[in-house]
Amino acid sequence: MNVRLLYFAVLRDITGQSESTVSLREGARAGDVWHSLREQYAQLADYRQPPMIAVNETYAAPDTVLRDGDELAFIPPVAGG
Amino acid sequence: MNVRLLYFAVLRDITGQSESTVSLREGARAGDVWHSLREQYAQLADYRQPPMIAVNETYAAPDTVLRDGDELAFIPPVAGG
Amino acid sequence: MSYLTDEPIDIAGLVRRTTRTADGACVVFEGVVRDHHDGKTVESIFYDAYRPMAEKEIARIVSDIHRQYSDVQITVIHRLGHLRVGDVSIAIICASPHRAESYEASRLLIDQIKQTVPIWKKERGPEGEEWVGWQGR
Amino acid sequence: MSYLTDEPIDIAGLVRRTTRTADGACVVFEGVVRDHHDGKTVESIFYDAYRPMAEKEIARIVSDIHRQYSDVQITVIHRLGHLRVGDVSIAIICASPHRAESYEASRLLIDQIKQTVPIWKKERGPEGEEWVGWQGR
Repeated sequence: MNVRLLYFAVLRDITGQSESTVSLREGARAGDVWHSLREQYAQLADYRQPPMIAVNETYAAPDTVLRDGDELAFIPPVAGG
Repeated sequence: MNVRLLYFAVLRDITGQSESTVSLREGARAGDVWHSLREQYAQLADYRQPPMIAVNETYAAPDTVLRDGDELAFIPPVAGG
Repeated sequence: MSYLTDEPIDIAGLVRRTTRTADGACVVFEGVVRDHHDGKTVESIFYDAYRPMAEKEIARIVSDIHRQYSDVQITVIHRLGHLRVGDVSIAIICASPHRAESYEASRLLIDQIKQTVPIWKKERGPEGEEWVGWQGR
Repeated sequence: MSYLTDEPIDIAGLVRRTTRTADGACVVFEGVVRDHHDGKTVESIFYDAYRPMAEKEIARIVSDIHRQYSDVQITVIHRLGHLRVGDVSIAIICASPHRAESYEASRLLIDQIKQTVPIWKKERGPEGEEWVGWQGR
């Protein structure tokens, strides 16, 4: 199955992209995607815990099971206001 | 001795004047002036206690002894803001 | 600078002049003439003041609050005369590096100004006019 | 209506549209870009957002606070893009018949918006640029 992954703020700078499509095995969880990102980008190695996670524009827990077509985003520490 | 008495808001409406000069015996207190105003104006009869009192632009107690040349004002309930 | 004015209040200009480059927060309180009070319809208000004493009293309050909240830059202006529904009667502008102090200072300023500054209002409506606070005593 | 904008915020216009004739108090919070943060000089800020989610999240917060303070009329707008020192990044306008509710609602709104809305800022100064909150983790 495929999930659309969005990158914002520092994560966009680190990965050099604003979005990508990731292929996952059935049953994959949001937290799993963070761990594969960490393996790919040395600058994320220190961040064992994912930032906040949003699935389909709503905050979600790292163990949320993803479905085909989901929109996933990791939310670095917010700083609005 | 003479004291300058200022009238504001409802007191200006009741007395029909914005200021007057009152002649007082030495040792007269601010509260005494209120009591003679009450005797003069029927609409003040219900107000045994004076409103707040200001002597020379500063809040003062009813038993404040007045001096020649003082500026006295009775301050009806304030409603600024 | 006077704390009283007979003209409409230019809030945007006051905010611009109050906020310094070190300030990250600005809290503005606007008192507005509303269309009712104690169940009665209000059409307009006449604000009267013991002007020199009101100036001193607002200055004293501003100075007290500024002593408690030294990071907060404060501007206060009260309008006098005839105001209609929707007109701003008082503007209090507080600016500070962080927001908590400005919120607290703003709230204390309006509470204290309403309590002690010799300003009065006469409300006018279809049923006549009345000095607020007097009849209810 | 959108809670996000890429243009300067017209606060006076928003205040006018938020305040109803029954309102006697209007509390405006303005977040302003300040010239320093954590001891570093700031020259400008770039605000980024996960726009559709930020819209939903602000709408949820406004709706929560409105449920708690039903007398308070609320307007919130957050600016995105490049802002300089002194520019307003967020304006929160609360209007109500009495002032206490507007002060409380205003404070809760900014506190909650800062906690959960997916908006980020990159500060730029003489020493370079940095996403706020990331390096400090």
